Amino acid sequence: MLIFKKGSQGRFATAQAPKKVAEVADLPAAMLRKKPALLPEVSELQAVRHFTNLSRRNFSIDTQFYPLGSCTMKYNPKGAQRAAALPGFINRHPLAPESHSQGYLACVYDLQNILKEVTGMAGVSLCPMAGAQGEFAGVAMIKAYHESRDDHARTEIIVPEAAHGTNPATAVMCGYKVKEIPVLANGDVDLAALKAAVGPQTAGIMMTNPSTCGVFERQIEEIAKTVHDAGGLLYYDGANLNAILGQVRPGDMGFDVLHMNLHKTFATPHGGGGPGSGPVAVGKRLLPFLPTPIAGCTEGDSGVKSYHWVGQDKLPDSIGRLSAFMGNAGIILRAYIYAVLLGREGLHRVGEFSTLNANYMAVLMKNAGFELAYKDRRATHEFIITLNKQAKNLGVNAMDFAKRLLDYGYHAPTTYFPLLIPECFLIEPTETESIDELEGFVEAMIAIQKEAENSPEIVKGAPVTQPVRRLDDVKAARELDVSYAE
Amino acid sequence: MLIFKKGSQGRFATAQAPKKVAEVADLPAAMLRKKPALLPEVSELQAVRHFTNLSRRNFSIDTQFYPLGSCTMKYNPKGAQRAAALPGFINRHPLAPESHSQGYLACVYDLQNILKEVTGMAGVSLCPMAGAQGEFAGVAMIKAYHESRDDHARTEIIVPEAAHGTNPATAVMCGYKVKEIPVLANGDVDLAALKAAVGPQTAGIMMTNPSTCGVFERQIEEIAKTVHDAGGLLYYDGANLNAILGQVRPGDMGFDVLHMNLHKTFATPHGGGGPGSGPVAVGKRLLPFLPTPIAGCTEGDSGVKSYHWVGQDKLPDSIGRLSAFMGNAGIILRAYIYAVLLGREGLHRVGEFSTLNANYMAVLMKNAGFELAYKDRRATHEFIITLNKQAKNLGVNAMDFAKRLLDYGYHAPTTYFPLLIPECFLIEPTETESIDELEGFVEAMIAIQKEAENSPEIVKGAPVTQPVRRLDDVKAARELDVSYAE
Amino acid sequence: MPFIPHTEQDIQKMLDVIGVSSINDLFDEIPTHLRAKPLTGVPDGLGEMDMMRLLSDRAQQDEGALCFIGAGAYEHHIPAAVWDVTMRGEFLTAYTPYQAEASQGTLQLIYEYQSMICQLTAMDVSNASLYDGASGLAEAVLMSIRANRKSKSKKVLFAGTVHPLYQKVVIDIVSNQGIEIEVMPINPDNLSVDMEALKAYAEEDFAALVIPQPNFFGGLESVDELTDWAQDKGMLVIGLVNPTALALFNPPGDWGQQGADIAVGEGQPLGIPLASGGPYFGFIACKEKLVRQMPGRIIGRTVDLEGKEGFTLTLQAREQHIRRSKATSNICTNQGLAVTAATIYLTLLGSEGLSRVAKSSHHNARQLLLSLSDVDGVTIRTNTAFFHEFVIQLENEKDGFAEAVLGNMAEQGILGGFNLSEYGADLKNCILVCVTEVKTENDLAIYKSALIRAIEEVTGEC
Amino acid sequence: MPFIPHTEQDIQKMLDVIGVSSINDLFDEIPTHLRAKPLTGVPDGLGEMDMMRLLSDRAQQDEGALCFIGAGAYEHHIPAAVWDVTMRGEFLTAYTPYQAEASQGTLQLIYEYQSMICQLTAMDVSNASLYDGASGLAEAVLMSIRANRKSKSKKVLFAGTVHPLYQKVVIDIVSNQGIEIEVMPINPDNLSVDMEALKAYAEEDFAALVIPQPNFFGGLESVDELTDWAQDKGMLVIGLVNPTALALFNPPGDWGQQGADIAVGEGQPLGIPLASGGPYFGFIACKEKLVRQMPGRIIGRTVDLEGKEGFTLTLQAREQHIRRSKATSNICTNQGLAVTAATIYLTLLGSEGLSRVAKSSHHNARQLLLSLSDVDGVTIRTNTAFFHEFVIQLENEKDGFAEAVLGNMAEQGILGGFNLSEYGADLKNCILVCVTEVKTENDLAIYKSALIRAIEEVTGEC
Ligand SMILES: Cc1ncc(COP(=O)(O)O)c(C=O)c1O
Ligand SMILES: Cc1ncc(COP(=O)(O)O)c(C=O)c1O
Repeated sequence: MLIFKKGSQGRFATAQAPKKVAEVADLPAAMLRKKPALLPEVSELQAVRHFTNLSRRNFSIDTQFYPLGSCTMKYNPKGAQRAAALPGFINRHPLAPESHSQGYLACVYDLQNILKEVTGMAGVSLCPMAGAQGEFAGVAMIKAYHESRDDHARTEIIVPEAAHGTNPATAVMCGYKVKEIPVLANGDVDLAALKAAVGPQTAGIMMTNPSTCGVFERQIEEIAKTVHDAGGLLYYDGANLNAILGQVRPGDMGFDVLHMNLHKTFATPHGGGGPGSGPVAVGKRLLPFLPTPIAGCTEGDSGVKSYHWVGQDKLPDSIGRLSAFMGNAGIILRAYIYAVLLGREGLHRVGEFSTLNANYMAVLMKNAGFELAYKDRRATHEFIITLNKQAKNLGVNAMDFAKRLLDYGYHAPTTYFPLLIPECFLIEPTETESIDELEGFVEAMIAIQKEAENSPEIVKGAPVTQPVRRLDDVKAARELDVSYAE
Repeated sequence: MLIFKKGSQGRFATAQAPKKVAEVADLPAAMLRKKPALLPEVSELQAVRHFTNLSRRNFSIDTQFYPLGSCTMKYNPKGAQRAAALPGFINRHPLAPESHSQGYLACVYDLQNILKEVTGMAGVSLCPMAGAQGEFAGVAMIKAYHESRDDHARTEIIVPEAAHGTNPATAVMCGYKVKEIPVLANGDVDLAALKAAVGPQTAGIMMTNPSTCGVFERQIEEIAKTVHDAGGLLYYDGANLNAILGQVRPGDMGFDVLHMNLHKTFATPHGGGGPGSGPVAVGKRLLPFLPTPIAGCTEGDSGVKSYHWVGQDKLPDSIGRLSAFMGNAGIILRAYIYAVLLGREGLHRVGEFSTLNANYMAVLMKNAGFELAYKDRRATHEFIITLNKQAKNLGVNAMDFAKRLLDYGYHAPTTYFPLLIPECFLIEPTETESIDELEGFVEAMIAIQKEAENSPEIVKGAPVTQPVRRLDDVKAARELDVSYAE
Repeated sequence: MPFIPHTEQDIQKMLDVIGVSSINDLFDEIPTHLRAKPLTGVPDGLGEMDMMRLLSDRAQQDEGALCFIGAGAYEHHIPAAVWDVTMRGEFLTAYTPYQAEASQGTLQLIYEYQSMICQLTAMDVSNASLYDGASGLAEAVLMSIRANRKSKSKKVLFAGTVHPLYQKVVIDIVSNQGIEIEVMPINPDNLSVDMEALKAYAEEDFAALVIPQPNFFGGLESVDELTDWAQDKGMLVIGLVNPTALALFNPPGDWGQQGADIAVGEGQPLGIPLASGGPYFGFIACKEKLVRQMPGRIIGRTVDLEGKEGFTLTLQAREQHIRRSKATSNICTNQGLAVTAATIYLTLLGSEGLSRVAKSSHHNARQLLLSLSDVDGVTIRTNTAFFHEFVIQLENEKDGFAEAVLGNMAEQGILGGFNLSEYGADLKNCILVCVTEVKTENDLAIYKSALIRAIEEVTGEC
Repeated sequence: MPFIPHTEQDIQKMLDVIGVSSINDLFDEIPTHLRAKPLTGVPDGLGEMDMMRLLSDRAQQDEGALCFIGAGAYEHHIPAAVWDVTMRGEFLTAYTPYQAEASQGTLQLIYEYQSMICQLTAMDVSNASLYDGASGLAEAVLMSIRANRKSKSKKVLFAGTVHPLYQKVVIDIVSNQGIEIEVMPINPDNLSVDMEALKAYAEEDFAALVIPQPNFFGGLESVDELTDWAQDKGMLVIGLVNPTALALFNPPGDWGQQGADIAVGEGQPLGIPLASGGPYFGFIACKEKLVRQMPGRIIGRTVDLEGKEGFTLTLQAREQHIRRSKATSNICTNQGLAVTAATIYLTLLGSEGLSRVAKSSHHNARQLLLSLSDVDGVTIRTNTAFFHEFVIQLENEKDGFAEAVLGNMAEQGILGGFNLSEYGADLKNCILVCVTEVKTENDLAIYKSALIRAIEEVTGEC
């Protein structure tokens, strides 16, 4: 039931608002609101009970295995949450003077350095507020770079067809045209097509490695050479960084700029759709263009460090500002704390164990008769299966399997992405899941396969254990109801 | 699945223990533990997921209406929780010097005064850690009082048969014999029986008013006179104080000593079985015997208050100490905060609205055909229905109704208590529940009644929506399994 | 291995099943010369206890000042229940609600949020959030260009009283698409839009006009007049609003004859802590007819196959994961958890509660303004109706005087406001001061005496 | 009305249905002259914001000292996850699990808790908790009297090294039933049980012997010898133990030939904050044969009618709500939430983790002990193996010298330990110092210099 229906106008059971109604007679009556907003009017108990019960209608990492490919649903250490909520952090005004910001600035500065090291890049800005904004910042820097060289002919960004939707959308937000290039059956980019595509109009290419196909792009050096030779730059979509943490660095692969999803690789919680944080890292060429503000540090004679903000005044070619203040500061803190907890050894292990888990699951799935999209390839931190045969032969498609998994207590993997693999699951277990969970998931898949063979209507009718059965999406779009009215 | 089964010996995935193993070679090897305790060995994610999911298998105030009679399951304001967890409170060592305890002591002192006012008594000690320990303290004071007067003949405590089990159990813990007296059909104590029962052997009587029958004991003054005339004292079990907050005070009714359940009347959460807090309040006669420590206050010349502990050194006749330190300090704080939030008007409203809610529900139930145990009486903050007819005629008893309520999303009321009413529900809605919840509950009862009439097996087979069906209590007791072993 | 549950036996078993002899072998498709060296630049990991010690030390450095800075981020009382419930694992650690049936909690909550935003702004449709107020304004600008079919302009007109940092963010974002922002002059007499200057734009074609309410200086604009003027000229009107103020002042949907077309703003005041600037969230709402130009996620109410009410992502054909390069925006992850908190905040306060917060904030701000009016060397620049911020000017005309005074106050433990000196010749040594309901009379008295002392001391030094 | 959801219409409707004209009428069975006057002694209610301000001010007064007091309450690192999960509404706001089917979360958790306590103590059965360690010891004493069928004695023998506040609590509780406690002397040379003195009790009949490990002074007792001695004499043995220490030292179930009969102790070190002394929890465990004498709740594992595993309150025939005056104790509400935290704490640490905490605490305590050994005017009294507390004596023999030194240290922001001067002639100006894993080397250095300074200053003053 909607909270509005639990409300009752005229109830005023709040202890949260000021007790007294303050005098505002000085304000011109004409400017005052006439009809009050119809907010719910409930007691604290009603509010708490309503939203507590709503929360119970969610799957989440804290309650379920959630192997959503490309999303890196790993465990978010509670200590990071606790430390980021310390009063000194939580109450700091974004425009507080540097004298009252040394603690926070130190964390920002340290994280910048950790991310530089991890990516093998020359500079980092933590400003972007999510992956997509990181992409925006990155492509805007590519654009600023070409323009700074008076190279105005570059109007095109190349994107492999398997790319995430934010990549082409971002290119357009930066004023570029998008050229998609095909991916080969083995998961690697079609190099010939790329070679044909590049030219003086090429501003750059956006890709991720491992790619969204769950395999490592083996021709990365040749791709880099091809694009660089054509005068373009290489953008690395860091959504898949988890796979290679401590194993191989984007900077070493030849990328010029990248974003990271701290809400993936650095274990900051996803919050049911954010907030995230999408820092950008750049090679030397793009350093002048980083978005601001950035944290800087000077060491005094006595070795005491003092931190300051670097704004556009000090970085005049910066692509500028992406948020009113300094991005998703609290998420940045949590990511820093995660890095502090893991340290060098721990970050290295992330790549190792996320890859181990994915490969183990992939082999188990294969042994159980499921079809891997790239059978001859090593899985990275994620892998793809296709349920094409099941869809064709049994009439039970990937969506059905996904919904049925919910009944088994597992969140479904990413479905129908990347678009080029029909009826696919993109499965990313992450390093924080135990072998028991991995095996449990595979067993559930096997059980569902049996159901699909013997009583497909069970699978097609799933889920049955959730708060609702399958929803009518068509009605949702046709009879648009996006706001409650009395 | 038990957490032990999720564990895996040899896993050491904790970030919570010290990173280094400290040297302890100085300790004699013979004293060191040989076989490590078999604790679960899991990662933080496994622990969080396990216990988060366990929590989801509970009913609670934050998720359900929970009209458990005698337990006062009202809303626990989150602000009290927040304030009680402030670092200054949470980190204060119980033996910290008074110089470093002024903040906490001020809260204790203020709460003592508020409770004095609310109960109409002369002195308060917050030491007892739950209702039962409050009873113990109270009866021990009665005993100390008689002994201080060299009145050693008083060996008996009188208890009405409807009393809570802790009352007789407490009397015995204080070295008394228990004499139960009957309750009349109208819910009042059998005064004649009381008069026959009292004598020089009477140390006192333990009762609550409103009684556990959910009615106000109208002869309270005569009871008081009877017991006092016989030389006994009156103990008030404050479990039902919620009913009369701001309406009538135990001190004014003639009680000499009482305990309060802060985890009931003062809205501190029940925590799945505690911690609670059971302060005692006394009239003048018993002041010297209060358990210690108590907070005291002196006002300096400048009007600055300074607080101190009053221990047995300053209160030599005190019955002494009930805990190593000072009771359930954090619960005391929460109760104080609750009193601060409600204030005079708010506390007054507690009695009013808890009574209004109970009477409304009682009438709705009666109108729906349910049988009230005391039809001719006003309900207090709780009331009793008996399902005796349903049990006899339909073979569906109070237990069945209780279990079926769970399927309807309501926690069951207290069942089979007080013992003198067959097949009873003791229903206490509390003041923080809305009319919608009350009506919803009654509707559920009506629906269950229909089921009981038409398809009783549904009710007898309930619950079906909970994590388990009805449990085998006999097996639990016969094949005792109270500790996991590998 | 902190956070990694694998035992030695697990690893061995897994390697055996995979058929490799070491974890390292799993990376055999990566050219060897590309394999990373140990990340020597990253320090050793710390246990949770040591981490807490390090972070506590750092947090403590930033603690304790009494803050009178607003300028886009406002300190309000946040009810304890807000974050207690928001931080429940099921809200905190869920992903974007792609699997609707397993995400009804988040989905229904966002639907309720959308409804509340529509109520507050008097608009028809809200999305599920944008990153923050400033980038949200950029999205509103882009949206207005797409949506205004009458105008061919790639230009948007801004009141000069829009927050300067917002202006910068919008320009930095939208100029990549060749969109231009034209900024109208400020009337220095009342720190509001110069209504006389409107005439200058009579002939030009703009896709939209952005009107802030309250404006950057805390003052109220003549929103009805501006709205009518702009809509008459075929512009869309974008109202940039403070959500707390919406409980007190006319909402954008009621501005002028027809109401603004888009309302956008910073959601932080609704239960989100200051927290160094984020995560906050941007809210955006519009008239029904513009819904297909809306960026970001929208949740719709529908039914399941048994006819039971349920909630789901809808109108996804606007979004990047479906439309890719043709999407209304590239936004994917938004600010879900902050929205969760705001929804609970609004529920706990209700309409009357929010209005008390607004009134109390205004009242307290006005008390401080009044009390400062007799301070030597201080001129009150705010002379119109205002919300909870106002402008004072230090009369000493030395360069950097305001900065020095603010520095002195900071040493006294008071963050005295936002220095406006950079933002226009007329604003030299001006300070934007904010007061909300959390400040007591005593706090205001402390402010006043700290300011007096700072002016004296800084004047003395010069 | 804060927290009360009734609207005027609701109230009217309810009164109408009930058939009265005002709420006041509902109290018509209360004699009018008894009706309470307004509670003038209670102040006006505060809104949450004002309440937080008041409480924050008060909390701040008690904040900030570096604490080296132990004496029964110990500062350990508490993993963030412990209370994050414990404070979930479903744990926090549930009642005692009377409706088993709707309380499986709490019930299973307590079963797991019982299992962990059995593991730590090497006992067979644990209950669901008692109030705290001291009152728990009183229950253990009462239990031993009931359980020891061989002995008719109503006397229990205590090692003199049992925490003096525990001794007091036990006496104050059990003497109401005419039970006596006899306290053995302490050997002043090693602050342990005087083994020579045992002979004096050869002829007397006691129901039980209480042995602390570590003892009040932090030292380790000869638990094997004491256990064998007592059991030979037909006593039951009650081990009073620190749960952290159990990861490091022999558990009571392994003491002597047959093991102790009952283990009891304060659970606070297992993830519970110091918090002014509570809520903590008492744990108690025993050999299987004593289970029917156990006080308080016990959870058992069973199956439901479909054979599925489930958990329920069991052996309730020991308890007050069934047996009333014949119950093993009057305890009803116990310390459920603290037990929840402890269970999560033990799960997060595991056996190796807990043992590291114990080792690190011991190690740090020993470092401080060693570093203080060269301080002028200080004698180290602890000379046996110890856990994480030790005793120093200030050589200045003035009355109240230790108190003055501790007061001086407190002014320096250091709570230097627990003053033992009251607890025996031999302990004049002795201080019990505690160090756990949370202290850094720097903290220890600060302690030392604060102590030196305090001794100097106080000596100077005298
Ligand atoms: C491959 C890839 N790129 C980019 C993004 C966009 O990141 P964000 O959602 O943080 O904007 C995602 C996230 O879903 C992704 O998986
Ligand atoms: C009437 C009555 N008396 C006493 C008690 C005992 O209180 P506690 O559980 O806090 O020990 C209760 C609680 O159940 C009760 O209902």
